[in-house]
Amino acid sequence: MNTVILRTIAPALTALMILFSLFVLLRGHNEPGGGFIGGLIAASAMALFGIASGVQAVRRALYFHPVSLTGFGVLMAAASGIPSYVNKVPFLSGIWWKIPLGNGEYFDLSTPMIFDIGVWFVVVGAITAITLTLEEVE
Amino acid sequence: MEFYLAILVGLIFAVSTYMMLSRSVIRLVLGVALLGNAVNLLIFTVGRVTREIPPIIPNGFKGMITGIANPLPQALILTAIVIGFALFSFVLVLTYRAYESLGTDNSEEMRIAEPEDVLVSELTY
Amino acid sequence: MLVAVLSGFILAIFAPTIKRFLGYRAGWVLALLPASIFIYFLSLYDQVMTQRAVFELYEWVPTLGINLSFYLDGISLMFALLISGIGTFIMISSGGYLKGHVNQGRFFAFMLMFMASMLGVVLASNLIAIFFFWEMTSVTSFLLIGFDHLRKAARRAAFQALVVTGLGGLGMLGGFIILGVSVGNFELVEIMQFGTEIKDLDLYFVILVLVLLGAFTKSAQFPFHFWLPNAMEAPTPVSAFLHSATMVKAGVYLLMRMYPILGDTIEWSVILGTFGAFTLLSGTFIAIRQTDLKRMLAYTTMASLGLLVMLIGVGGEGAIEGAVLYLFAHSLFKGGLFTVAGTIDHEAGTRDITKLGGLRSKMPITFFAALIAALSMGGIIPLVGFIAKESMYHALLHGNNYTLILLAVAIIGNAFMFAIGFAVALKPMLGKLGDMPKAAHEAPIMLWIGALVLGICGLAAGFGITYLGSTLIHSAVSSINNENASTELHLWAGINMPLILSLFTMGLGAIIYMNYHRVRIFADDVLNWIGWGPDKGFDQFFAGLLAIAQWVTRNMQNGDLKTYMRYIFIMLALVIWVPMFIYGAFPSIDLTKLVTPTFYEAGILLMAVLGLYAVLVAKSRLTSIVSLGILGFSVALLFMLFGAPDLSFTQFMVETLSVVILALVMTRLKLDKSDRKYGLYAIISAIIATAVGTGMTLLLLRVMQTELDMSLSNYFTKYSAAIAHGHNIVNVILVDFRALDTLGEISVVMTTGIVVLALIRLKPKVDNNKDQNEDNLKGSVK
Amino acid sequence: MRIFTLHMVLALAWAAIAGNFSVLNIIVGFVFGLLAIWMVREQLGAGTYFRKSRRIVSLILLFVYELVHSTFTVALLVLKPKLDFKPGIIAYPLKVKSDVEITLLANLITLTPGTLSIDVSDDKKTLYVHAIDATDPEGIIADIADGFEKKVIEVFE
Amino acid sequence: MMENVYLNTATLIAQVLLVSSFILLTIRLIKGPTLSDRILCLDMLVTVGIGFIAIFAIRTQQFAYIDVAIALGLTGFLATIAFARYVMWNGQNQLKIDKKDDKNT
Amino acid sequence: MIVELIISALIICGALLCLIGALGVLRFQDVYVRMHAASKAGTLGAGLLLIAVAVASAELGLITRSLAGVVFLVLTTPVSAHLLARASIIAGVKTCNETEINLLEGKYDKKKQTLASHVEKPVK
Amino acid sequence: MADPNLISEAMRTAPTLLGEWNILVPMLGPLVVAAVSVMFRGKDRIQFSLALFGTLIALAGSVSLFFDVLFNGPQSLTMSGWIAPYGIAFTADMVSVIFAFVASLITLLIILYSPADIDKAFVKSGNYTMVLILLVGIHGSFMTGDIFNLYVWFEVILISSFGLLILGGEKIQLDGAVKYAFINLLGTTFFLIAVGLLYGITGTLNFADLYQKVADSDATGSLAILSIMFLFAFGIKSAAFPMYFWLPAAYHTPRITVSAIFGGLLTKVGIYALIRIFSIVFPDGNGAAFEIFTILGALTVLVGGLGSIAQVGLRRMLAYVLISGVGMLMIGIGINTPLAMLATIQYAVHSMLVMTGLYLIAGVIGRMAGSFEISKIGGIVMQYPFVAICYFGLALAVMGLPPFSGLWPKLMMVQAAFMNGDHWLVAVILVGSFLTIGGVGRAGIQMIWRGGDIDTPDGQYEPRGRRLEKHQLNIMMLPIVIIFLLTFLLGIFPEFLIQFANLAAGDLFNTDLYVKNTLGGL
Ligand code: NA
Ligand code: NA
Repeated sequence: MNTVILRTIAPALTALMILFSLFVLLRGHNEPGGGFIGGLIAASAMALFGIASGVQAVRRALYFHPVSLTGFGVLMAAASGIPSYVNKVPFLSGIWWKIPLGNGEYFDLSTPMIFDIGVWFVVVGAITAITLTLEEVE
Repeated sequence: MEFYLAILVGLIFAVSTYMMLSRSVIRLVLGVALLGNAVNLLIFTVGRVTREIPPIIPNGFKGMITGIANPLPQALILTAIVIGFALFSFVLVLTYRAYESLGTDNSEEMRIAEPEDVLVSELTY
Repeated sequence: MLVAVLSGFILAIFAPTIKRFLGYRAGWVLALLPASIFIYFLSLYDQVMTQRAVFELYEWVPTLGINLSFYLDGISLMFALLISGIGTFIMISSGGYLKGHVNQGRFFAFMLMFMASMLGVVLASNLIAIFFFWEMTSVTSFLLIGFDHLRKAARRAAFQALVVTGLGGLGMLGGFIILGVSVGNFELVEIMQFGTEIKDLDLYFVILVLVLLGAFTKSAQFPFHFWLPNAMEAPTPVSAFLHSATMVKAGVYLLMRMYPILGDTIEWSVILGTFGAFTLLSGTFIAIRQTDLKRMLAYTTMASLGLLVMLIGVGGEGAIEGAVLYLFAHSLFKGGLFTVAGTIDHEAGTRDITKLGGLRSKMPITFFAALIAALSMGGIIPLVGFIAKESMYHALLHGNNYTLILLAVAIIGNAFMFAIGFAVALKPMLGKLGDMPKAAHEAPIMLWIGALVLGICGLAAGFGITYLGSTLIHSAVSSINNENASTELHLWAGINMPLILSLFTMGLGAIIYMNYHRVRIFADDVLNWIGWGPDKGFDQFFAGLLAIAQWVTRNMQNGDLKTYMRYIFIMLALVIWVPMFIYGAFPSIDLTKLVTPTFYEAGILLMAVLGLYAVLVAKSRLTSIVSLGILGFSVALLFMLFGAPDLSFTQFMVETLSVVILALVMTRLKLDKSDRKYGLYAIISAIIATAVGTGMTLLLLRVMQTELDMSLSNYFTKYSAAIAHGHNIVNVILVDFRALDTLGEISVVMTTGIVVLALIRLKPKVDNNKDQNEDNLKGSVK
Repeated sequence: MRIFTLHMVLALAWAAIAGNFSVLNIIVGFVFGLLAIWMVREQLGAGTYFRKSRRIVSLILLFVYELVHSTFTVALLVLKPKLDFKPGIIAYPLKVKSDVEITLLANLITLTPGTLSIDVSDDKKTLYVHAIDATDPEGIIADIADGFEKKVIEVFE
Repeated sequence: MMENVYLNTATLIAQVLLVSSFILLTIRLIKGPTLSDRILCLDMLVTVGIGFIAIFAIRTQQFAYIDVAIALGLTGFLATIAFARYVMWNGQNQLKIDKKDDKNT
Repeated sequence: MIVELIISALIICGALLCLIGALGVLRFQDVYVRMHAASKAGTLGAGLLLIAVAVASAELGLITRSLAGVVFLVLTTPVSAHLLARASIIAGVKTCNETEINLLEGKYDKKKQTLASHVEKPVK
Repeated sequence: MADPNLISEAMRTAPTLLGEWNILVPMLGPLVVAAVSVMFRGKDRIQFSLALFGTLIALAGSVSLFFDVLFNGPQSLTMSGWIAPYGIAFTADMVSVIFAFVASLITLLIILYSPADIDKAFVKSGNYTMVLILLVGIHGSFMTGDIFNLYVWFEVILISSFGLLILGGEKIQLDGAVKYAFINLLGTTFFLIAVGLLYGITGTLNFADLYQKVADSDATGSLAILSIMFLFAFGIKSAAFPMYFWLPAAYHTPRITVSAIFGGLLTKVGIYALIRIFSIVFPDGNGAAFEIFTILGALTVLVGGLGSIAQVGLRRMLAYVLISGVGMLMIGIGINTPLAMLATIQYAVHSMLVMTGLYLIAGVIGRMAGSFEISKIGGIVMQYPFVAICYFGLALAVMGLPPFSGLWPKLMMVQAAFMNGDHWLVAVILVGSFLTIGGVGRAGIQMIWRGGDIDTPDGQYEPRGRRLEKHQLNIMMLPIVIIFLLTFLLGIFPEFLIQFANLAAGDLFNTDLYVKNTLGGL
């Protein structure tokens, strides 16, 4: 929508929402949140961005086609089941790694987390694809 | 509490059904949305409700805790909500395209796939 | 025997190729197969005579206890010989008759397959195998009748044949299965051992009717006869094969086969006798009205079949003997007559009996063949037809009052056939030269050889009847009766009652022949006066079926989504309410034990209800959408109140995004009419909606009366943090315990993305309004 | 901006030194950083940085005050038995130029007593404002011009 | 749940007030009369909802719910924007619209 | 103890403001006036409640998040009010009868989708 | 790390062998390929190769799983390392693998046919991806041992079928899709409701666990309602009377390959679910379910048969033939004897193959004649005798006439009905078969034998449609010929399939085996 006010404030809000979305995504394992909700928030951000600044701006900002992101997300989620194969456990079994950060601390990486991030990508990609496409219909 | 929720579920079902018996496809879409709510609430209710305590294990706690809400129906509903949303988006856009293409959202006027003359009128060989 | 049956099918595959190399002469080559099959069966002759039967068994469907078993006894041997023998000549004559036809190769293939199927029917000894080949004959005869497929009449005739024999086949299948299941075996040999047990079955009558349905449709018994004359649309060799030796006889064969199993009961005699007699009379009566040679023959075939059925119905050694003899005779003379008719048609260019005449001098050999055949058909000594007639009269005379009526029927029928037989054989030959499209002259050997040989066979059979009677006929009769028969046949049995009746028949026939024209006019008038027949009836039946089909389809599938939805929701209401009543599965609500909602819970419930009300009363769709927002909002709050933050979260987000998408879409729609509906429809909808809603509530309450087993949730709770390193159990379920659900779910979401994109982006370039279906044909390879 | 970046770097440096990247520690670092920059403000030319900060704080305080004030004004109107005010749409001539300023001003106006921004004209010279009591348009315009707009201009100058 | 009397009473009163607000807003939503009014109600409903969640979090000491409130604060606004967009569009294209049906146009 | 009192006060005030806002939305004459009630009372009310949470939860993460919530509210509410008001004007939603002046009347060009600036009349 | 004792009580400790992953391959393979093809959306060149690749993986997985199950009995793998019934189990028995194999094969054939039918624009819009996803959903449904997971796979199938249905965006498609979408959406929703309520009674979702819990439950009334609700929900999916409306409304509208996939696979998944649920969850019908099966099945057979007679369009007619076949399957499930289940499975396989073949050949015929309207089609036997032969064979198969595959299941069905004392069903099956002969036969006679259009005079043959290019015809005919040969072979050597179908039917009545495999001997 062509108003100065929305156009001006939307990028800030979008950025905030994306940030919040990532926050919700990453802490979902222990608190309310996770890939779905995070993805939905990010998708809302994209929708807002699209409404305020136009579809092309969003497309440029995303760089990848949103649908490709969904494909990537599904691939990522499915791939998170593959380490199970190596570990001789069933598909999608949770596997946790402690990645040393060098200062004695560890970053907890796990297949459920990768899975959840995949979910995030799928939700963001698909819903953004839908809203953007609807936005730009003649 | 389940009793009241069950009544609400029934009410949503009724309204949804009524909407889905409309001619307007848009109303059907709204009926679908309502139906989704009804089903989610139904599964939620059927998993028995507990007030206020979410199924989140307090920090540092690793064992069995009691008194929390039933997590499984929640997970199922979460899945169902997202699927429901996806399908809702689809039928909505479908309705839009049907409207755009057929010029109506009145299902009575949507007769292209099944026009009157699809039936054989006489025997031929 | 397996090879004998299968070789026909296999050769059929190569027939078109052979034809391509050899042209019409392929007929000679292909005839070698039936000929060698004939010889093969002749070689088994002694074995059959000595052992009474030859049996061969191959496992076919062991799981179901179905074998591909073959059983060669007197009756099947006789049929096998007739089929392969006559088949040989038909193959030859097809070579000539269809010379130059583009699809001759295909024709050969069909004929061979047909022959092989027929062999299968008569040789198979497993009920299911019989059925298999039986239906194969239906299919192949369908192909043959519709061979001249560019003519509408041929297509109709083929369809008729398929439908009628198909119907019969289905009935027969039912009968066979009931029979087989009842006795616990599908092997004919075994079933024959049961004796009267089968006739005592409760379902005996059902089995009988169903099996008879198969036999009667195939054997063109009234009222299923109509397909047979129409089948004359087929090329003449087909007619000859179908109507003389084979397909139509399959029904007779079946009756003979079933005689020891199902026969010799009151039901059997009455049904067969009545239908047979009626078919005989109506067949001759209709035949005499015809002017087309082939149609005349076809109706007499029907009459002959009636005669045979009648005789089998009467049963007993004598009648069966008569039936076997008549069958044998008929195969020979009818095959011959059809071939003659075909030859005349081929040479003179017409089959119209009113136009034909004086061909005797032009086609002497054909004339000779025709004459012998007609004599046999008329039952004139010394041809085999004569003996057959004597034999049947003898049997009918020595029965009861009922058989005496049938005797009278037989005499009248035979007299007519006498007249018609001569009309076919002599009318075109004698008198002055008719006004024919082509200048006829003697046909090539390929055309007349069959008729000639068959005629000579008939003659030979007459003279050799004593030998034949003690061997083949005896064996056949024995196997039909399932006991050793006392057959003793002689060409001349002295002057006795049957002979007198026979002479009476001939006299009557001669009178009819002399007044042929008058009788024909009379028959024509009568039938015109009746004005209705099974042939029309078939069309009427199908028209009726079509009307029902239209009615059902139109009412169920009226193209209106609203109707469909109504059906679905009525079903849903019934699905809940009916069993609830039947099982008394109503919830019992203890009002004292109800947990009172807190005021804020009550408030939010109230808000939800108000939202629903708003959705319902909203005049515009947009108001409905906004009101929907209230409901979604309330539900999200409810989730929160009852300990489901993730759900609440998701619900809020989804609600928002739904509204966004809805608004985006609504922006594109120019909805200009009120869609409110009033009156009866609204009331019906409201009733359905109420039924669904209350039903759901009651069901839900009922379900919640059971104690919920929490073991799954307890497990998740117990191990969520301890093993899966997650404190939010819901999330752990989603990404770990039940991650596969989520994987499926994101597949749904991903697909929705591409589907919606395709839906919006991919539009037809030219939106052709006229014939949408055509547009789907545009695809192409680039 | 340059100084703000420095400020962030200082805050992060503090966290790194402390070996603790918790939010609390970063905030502590931020406060200490502020102190450090203030010490060397002249060398850095950070005077405006502090002036601006002060102005921002001042704007926020004004806003909070106006919000509370406006809420009570509206509350009084709501609770008054008779709705006897005269609403209207007035045109506010904008002095601020940039989109950010306009947006900020418009939003502030919305949250303050009796006014609500409706739209900005395409030439960005007029802000149409709905006033709950439009009996004195000039007064409202003057209030805004002396209040929020002035402070907004100060912040962004 | 909570030992403090003041807080307990306060949350209780607050919940009554907020639920009353919900109902009042819902009534306005049903009454309309224009679509804009209804959208406004929905928007306000979301705002009150945020408050409701906040109180609920305090009352139950389940602060996890706060994230829901934040998300609502961020996205409730989006629904309003989308609706506003529709209303505006509808205003711009009221060519064929039957006014009897939809009062807001 | 004092903390609890503060929280209680915040809660009561916030809830009361929300109710007033809702009442305003119910009572006021037209959508534009209602917007005043919704945007001011609603925002402050919900904001106070979020602040109450910030006070009540001793955890830093929660405090920051609650305050972030307030900021989000303050950022978004005026924008949605502006958009809705603007849309209503364009859609032709009438102002109530009591309306004193309407300088927006006729300023929107629906075909070109532009909004003209207000030209001051010569000084009285 | 977590306490080892805890792990051993909650999780599976035995290492997962390589072969155990086999059960995943038919589902996971196409999913991964589909995800990749989504990432390369718009690159039409590689889409086909990816689809072929994905389908081949699924086929290979199905075949290998088939042998695995054949030699080693039912296979089960519980996902995420948990133990059933807590984790989601995939369990494959003979029923699953037979369905899976045929589904993979059919999809492969359709993919092979697709280049002749599908435009570049369609490919770019994700035609092949949707087919792959459909296959994912189908295999997921066949393998899963968890009822909620089944719901999820049903949704996967549903959304991809929506996509395939609307691809192209013609008016007729959109109209058909509206009806298809709403009714099918209701179908899955009712399924979900039933799942939810079933959980409310039993507290579990795993089939094997449900088997035990339902048997132990005393909530017979509620369970009876639920069993009928499942029947209703899957009845919608399978297009049973009186819930079939969506099928004739939509199946004639999309591209022919899509019709073929739908005709061959979609309704059969509903049937599979019915078989599964009524063999494991409600093995004794819990009330009147089996009677309802037979009644609805009978009505479906009749309505389908009548519908096929009344249609003027080839594809519409096939839709009704398909419905009639669904009725047969319902009857088979309703009779619920080992023989009936054997017949049902045999019929299902036959119907999957033949309906696919018929739709594919309808594509050839339609392209040739330029129309799907029977009255506008003619002279096929003169233009393309080979096509005519194939149609003829498939028509015979669908009519249940020898020497093609349709005969045997019909025969077994009649036998099963009779042995069960349902004499009226014998009549229905036979009448239904008769009606099909009437419909398919008459249509075939007109299309194949008649000279040209309906008004073409006797003996005059005027080819009306465009002549197909040779290589295009070859592409289209290859899958059809394969199906033709298969149905022919199954017609003369029925034992080949019957022995496996018999094992499958045995598995269905040997529920303990399934339960033991899934729950690991609990
Ligand atoms: Na989560
Ligand atoms: Na807001």
